Amino acid sequence: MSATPAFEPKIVAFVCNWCTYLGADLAGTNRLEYPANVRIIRLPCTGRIDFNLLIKAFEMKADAVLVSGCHPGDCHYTSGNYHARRRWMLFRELLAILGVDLDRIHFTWISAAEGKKWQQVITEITEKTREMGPYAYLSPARTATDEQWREEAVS
Amino acid sequence: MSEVISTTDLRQLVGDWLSQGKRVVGPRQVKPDLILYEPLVNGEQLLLDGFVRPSNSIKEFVFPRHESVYAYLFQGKELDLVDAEVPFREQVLLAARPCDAAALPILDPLFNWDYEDEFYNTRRRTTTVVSLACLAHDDACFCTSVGLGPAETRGSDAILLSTGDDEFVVQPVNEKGRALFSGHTRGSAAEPTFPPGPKKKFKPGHVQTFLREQFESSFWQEQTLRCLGCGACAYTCPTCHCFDIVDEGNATGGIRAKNWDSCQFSMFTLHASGHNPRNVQAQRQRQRLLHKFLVYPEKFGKILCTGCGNCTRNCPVSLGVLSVLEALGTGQSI
Amino acid sequence: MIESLRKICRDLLQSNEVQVVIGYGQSGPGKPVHPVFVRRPEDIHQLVWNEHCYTNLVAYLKRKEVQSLGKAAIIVKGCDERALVVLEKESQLERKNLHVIGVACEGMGEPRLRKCQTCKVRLPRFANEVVGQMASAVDDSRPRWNELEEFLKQSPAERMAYWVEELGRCLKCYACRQVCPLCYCERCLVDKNRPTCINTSATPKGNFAWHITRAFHLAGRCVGCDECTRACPVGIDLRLLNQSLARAAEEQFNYRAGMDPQAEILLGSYSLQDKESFIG
Amino acid sequence: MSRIGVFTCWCGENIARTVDVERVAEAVAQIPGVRCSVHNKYMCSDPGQTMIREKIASERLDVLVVASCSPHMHLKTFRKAAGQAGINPYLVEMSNIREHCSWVHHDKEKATEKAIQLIRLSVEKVRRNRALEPIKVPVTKRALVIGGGVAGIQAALDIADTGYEVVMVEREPSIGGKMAGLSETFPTLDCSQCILTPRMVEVGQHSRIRLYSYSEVESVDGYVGNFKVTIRQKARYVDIDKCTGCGECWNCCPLKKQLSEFDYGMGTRRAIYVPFPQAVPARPVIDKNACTKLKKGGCGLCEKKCLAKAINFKDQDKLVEELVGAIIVATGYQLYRVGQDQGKRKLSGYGEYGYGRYKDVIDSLQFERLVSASGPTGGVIKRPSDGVVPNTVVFISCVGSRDNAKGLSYCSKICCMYTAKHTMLYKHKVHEGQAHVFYMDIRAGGKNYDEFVRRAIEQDGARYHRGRVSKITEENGKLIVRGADTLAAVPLTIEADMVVLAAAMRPSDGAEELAQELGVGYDEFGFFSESHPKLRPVETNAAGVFICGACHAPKDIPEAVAQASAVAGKVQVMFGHDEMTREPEIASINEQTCAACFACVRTCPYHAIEKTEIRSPKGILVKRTARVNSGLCMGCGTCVSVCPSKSADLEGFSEQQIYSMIESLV
Repeated sequence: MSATPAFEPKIVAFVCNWCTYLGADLAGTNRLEYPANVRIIRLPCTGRIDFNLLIKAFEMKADAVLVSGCHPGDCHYTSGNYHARRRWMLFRELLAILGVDLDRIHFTWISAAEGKKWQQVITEITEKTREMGPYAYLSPARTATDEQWREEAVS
Repeated sequence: MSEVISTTDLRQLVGDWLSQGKRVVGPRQVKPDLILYEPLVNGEQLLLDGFVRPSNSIKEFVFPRHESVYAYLFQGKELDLVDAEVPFREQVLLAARPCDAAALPILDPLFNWDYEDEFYNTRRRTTTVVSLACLAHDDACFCTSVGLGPAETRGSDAILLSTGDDEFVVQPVNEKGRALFSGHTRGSAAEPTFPPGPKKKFKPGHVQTFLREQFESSFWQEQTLRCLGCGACAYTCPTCHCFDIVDEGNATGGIRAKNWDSCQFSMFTLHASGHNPRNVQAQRQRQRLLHKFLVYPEKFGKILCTGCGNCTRNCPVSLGVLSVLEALGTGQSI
Repeated sequence: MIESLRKICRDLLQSNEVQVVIGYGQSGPGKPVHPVFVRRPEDIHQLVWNEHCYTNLVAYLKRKEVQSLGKAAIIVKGCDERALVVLEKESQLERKNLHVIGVACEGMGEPRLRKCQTCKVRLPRFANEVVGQMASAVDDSRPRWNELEEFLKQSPAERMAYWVEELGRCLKCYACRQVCPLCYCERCLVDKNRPTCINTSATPKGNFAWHITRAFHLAGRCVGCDECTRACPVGIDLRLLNQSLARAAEEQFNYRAGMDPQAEILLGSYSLQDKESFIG
Repeated sequence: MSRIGVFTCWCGENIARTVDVERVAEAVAQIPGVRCSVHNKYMCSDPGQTMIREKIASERLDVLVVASCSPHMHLKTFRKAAGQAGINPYLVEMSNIREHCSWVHHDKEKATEKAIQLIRLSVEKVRRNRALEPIKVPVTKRALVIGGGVAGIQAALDIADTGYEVVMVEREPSIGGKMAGLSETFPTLDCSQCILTPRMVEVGQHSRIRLYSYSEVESVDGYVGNFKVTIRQKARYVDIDKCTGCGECWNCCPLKKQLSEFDYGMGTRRAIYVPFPQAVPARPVIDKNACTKLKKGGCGLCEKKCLAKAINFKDQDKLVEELVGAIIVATGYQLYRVGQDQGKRKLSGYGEYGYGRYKDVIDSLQFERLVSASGPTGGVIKRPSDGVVPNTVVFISCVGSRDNAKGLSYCSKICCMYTAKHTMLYKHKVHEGQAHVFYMDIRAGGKNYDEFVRRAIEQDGARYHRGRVSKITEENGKLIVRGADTLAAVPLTIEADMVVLAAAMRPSDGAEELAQELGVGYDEFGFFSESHPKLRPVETNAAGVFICGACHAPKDIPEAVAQASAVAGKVQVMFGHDEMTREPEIASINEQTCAACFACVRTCPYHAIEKTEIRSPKGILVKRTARVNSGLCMGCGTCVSVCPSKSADLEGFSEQQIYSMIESLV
């Protein structure tokens, strides 16, 4: 590898198949440019997006996570997003008390018609995350018993 | 005539060791109501009196709760295996309770009988154990019942004995211990206070007979009903040493790690088929005692218990080895 | 009071209305109080009641060893009883197969436990019978979220540093899970591999994933008995995590787990009016 | 270990312009398990698909990733192609490197890097895909129609005329519903009965329609294609097979003063009666609460008069079972009972209008009967109190509608139109009379609707006052209507001879209970919920259950009929196959680890998860568990999220697949 490249945030987006994924498709169809930092994980419904997935994304060194689905009332499965909304509301409380940076985890509703919104959301998140720098989830690392924390040899 | 070190000097010495790059582990007041063996940042953190013993044991400094044994890396379609670095940092386990120190020679043969555990052995080699003779004991202590005592030196490289006057008689047990304190003690006529140990609460011989003969006894079910199946006893026990091997990683590679495990977990013996030979908690409790007092002694000649009482103190429902063994001795309900 | 408690239990055993009484026992004065399972009327003297009856005995209802003893009578404090309400909502117990003996409780521990200082359920509400009376009136006025609010005054980075330190001690002994009356999964998520959602290693990742999961699986369910915190051998203050979710449930959804048997379970229901100011 | 094939598409220049396809193919070839990584100008074209088939054979591939456009575009295409080459279609995944990559990024370096990562995600996912077979559900080609109003009739006839059997259940003694009682219909003023009764007769005589009148649905079991419906036939005390409908019985019945339900209390009937002359079936029923014989054991005159021996005083409710494949709910509406308790709903607004207290304050359906030529007054408008023809009639709209405080927040939609119609009908019959209308807004959207209202005002002289009525009192035989004209900003008091209230439309009594029995959602007012407001307007969340007419929301006759035909179309599509094929990407429960907390049962939007018990061969309860009904599951995966032990999982988006994807993001 040559010189250290500028920081490029890694953004993981968990999106529902019927609204936000199609919204992102529409952004493509309309050739709406946005930063290439986002990786979409397609799930059928926001109802399927479990909090454990978000934790895993941070463990895998995501710098920001986006969760997005159909607007209230639009859910393909009628109520998955309502269940998700309530879950996330509570989950954010837990993250807050743990001191997880809430600026690293975003929730939006983006419909299949909102290609423009997808573009804006991704651009904003990418820029904001780029400004904040890499996310060191679970840091500062404990030093007192350093040996216990010999983390994965791979980085 | 004995060699003594004052409390102040001992704390100073901790600072010296730290500045030499050694890791120093000793009892520390982590938060109100919680004393643990923890790595010390300075000598002042060392907690020397006013408590019976820390809630954890020193085993985790020679046998950590999580330890990578090797890493695997995908290089394209190839897989690279990378040996984990064997830890070699010098450490001093200071003011260890004799019941903690005594656990180490009990564990040594286990980590060397068929396969020499390089990680364990290296840590043992680079570790100096300085124990502190007990001045106090509580209802949970029973070192004397398993052949140990408050000033036991087995497993220690040196032992500190309080004179009750803010100083300690330093008694080296071997050259390693002598070297550690060499030049830091002074001669004194002070005599150490020898505390009495807890009174004997059972006879290991009786226990072994019972274990041999009463494998199917309803005793186990009766006495261990309240066990909720956590691992608090095993994880704070100086001698429990079971571990699990897990892989943790991602698409680029990962590690194979040794993690503590406990026979009290229902998953411990669960077969892939779904069958579980130890299907109820009583069988798991029986297993724990059987291993400590019969199987391990038969194999390695040593009881796998130092009477520290941690299992009783840390049990959410106050069920420890001692309560079961006492009941076994008296036939009374616990 | 203990005599009336023993009498009720003796009668229940004698009439064979129940086959086991799950209560508190003590091997002698000053010794730790621990759970006992009394199965014969003549053993009823084993039962005790004092301010050291910490254990939430409801946790035993999930254990098959205890289930196999037959129909049980269980002694509960007001706080413990809330767990029964949740379990019944979640189809984990049938009330007709359980005899509940409530005990009026002035609080546990000397000084009183944190949960007891703001307790509002000192008299069990749904028990088959309640033993004892309250000597003092319930003080409703004491704020329940002081510690939490105090903690939240710290910056996120300070909070994270605190938890890295606290959860760093976690041994993964799962005492928090095992004592919890509401952790009744037959196979805990942490014990599931393929895929491994939660690393089993006692590393920061593994410990955070575990404690986030444990707390969140109790969101809208935790009744605040604080048994997890009491059981932790390395003194992790899990109460804070539980409280943050309990407060959110109460403030956002006007919901307190185990208080109202009629209320719909918080997660698993929704309202069109749920707040979503955090969603862009 | 799978043998993975990755096929990267240029999409002409669409992808290749910003993604270095060749480099992508090379990089992807390095991923463990990838046996073949090739590219093609157009993967979806014939040559592209041929390439896929050839590589499957030559490289012995068993799973595939196609990196091209959105899966919404071509996943079906490639799954089909793979299927033709002998690979299970569900072992194919797509990477969207066009819409999500080449089209939205300009930096070729970054776009290429991203494309590689996106493909890596799919490779990790596809490795853990499982071969799935489409789920086949046998279909019973019979439909149940609940409700015999105009919507139910339309749906039943459409389906039956296609050649399928229909079971119709009607709660009242005759089908016809609300429409049968209307006088004329807007905006054409054609006679309601003239339109409807021939359709009713068709239903009654149709060889493929089995009509259960005076019956209700007791319970519903099963699932789409395979419902078992239990119907309660209420005791009618008349054997309708023996009865010839001659009328001897009701003509001889001495109990003449029973209030007629069909006339909404405006007229009377006997204790044995047909609700109205054109009833279908044209068979009488005995009112057990009125009949002397049934109450006290006397009389029995009708039995003696009946030559067909059709009267059976010992008749009892009967339960019958019917097997159907689809269920159509057309249970219609009822009016808000002004100032009175609405059953379960604690609404009793507008007591100040004196409905029920003053005989001459009536609701709109009662007015329909007064105007109807077949009504109790023979079509002469006579006010109920003294039979005098009213000279001034006040019509009040929005009684209960659009009122959060006292009534219901929604608009009942048809009242503006029928109120205009009422003023016209009144004017046509009472030429000197004056109609006044108090209204909030006039909503006359619809073909020829606004013209119709204008006609009422301009030609027939109805006076429209924009404003609410605050109180109605009775003084000296007149109804004093106090209101306001907000356009003129003056209080307004009208001395009326009769007042007609356009009461809000509400779902029929029992609609919520029926919705629960069917597992269909309903809103806060009790109206049935459609599956999707735009795309699935007549389907419900319960597969195989459809809705039409006013049980869904207030609507007029043309709309109800259109919806009914739409439902019939949906049912015909379903019945066009012997088996229904359902996507196999659905949820399942690991019954070994399920702790039976039933969080999934509570959250499943489709009621597709049920509580079950596992018993040993001897019948001993081993454990309880949740179980997915593959006939109902739609694959949203909400159950997976709420399952604490992850005993629930979703094919196609399994925990293993998703975690592998996340773990490949490093």
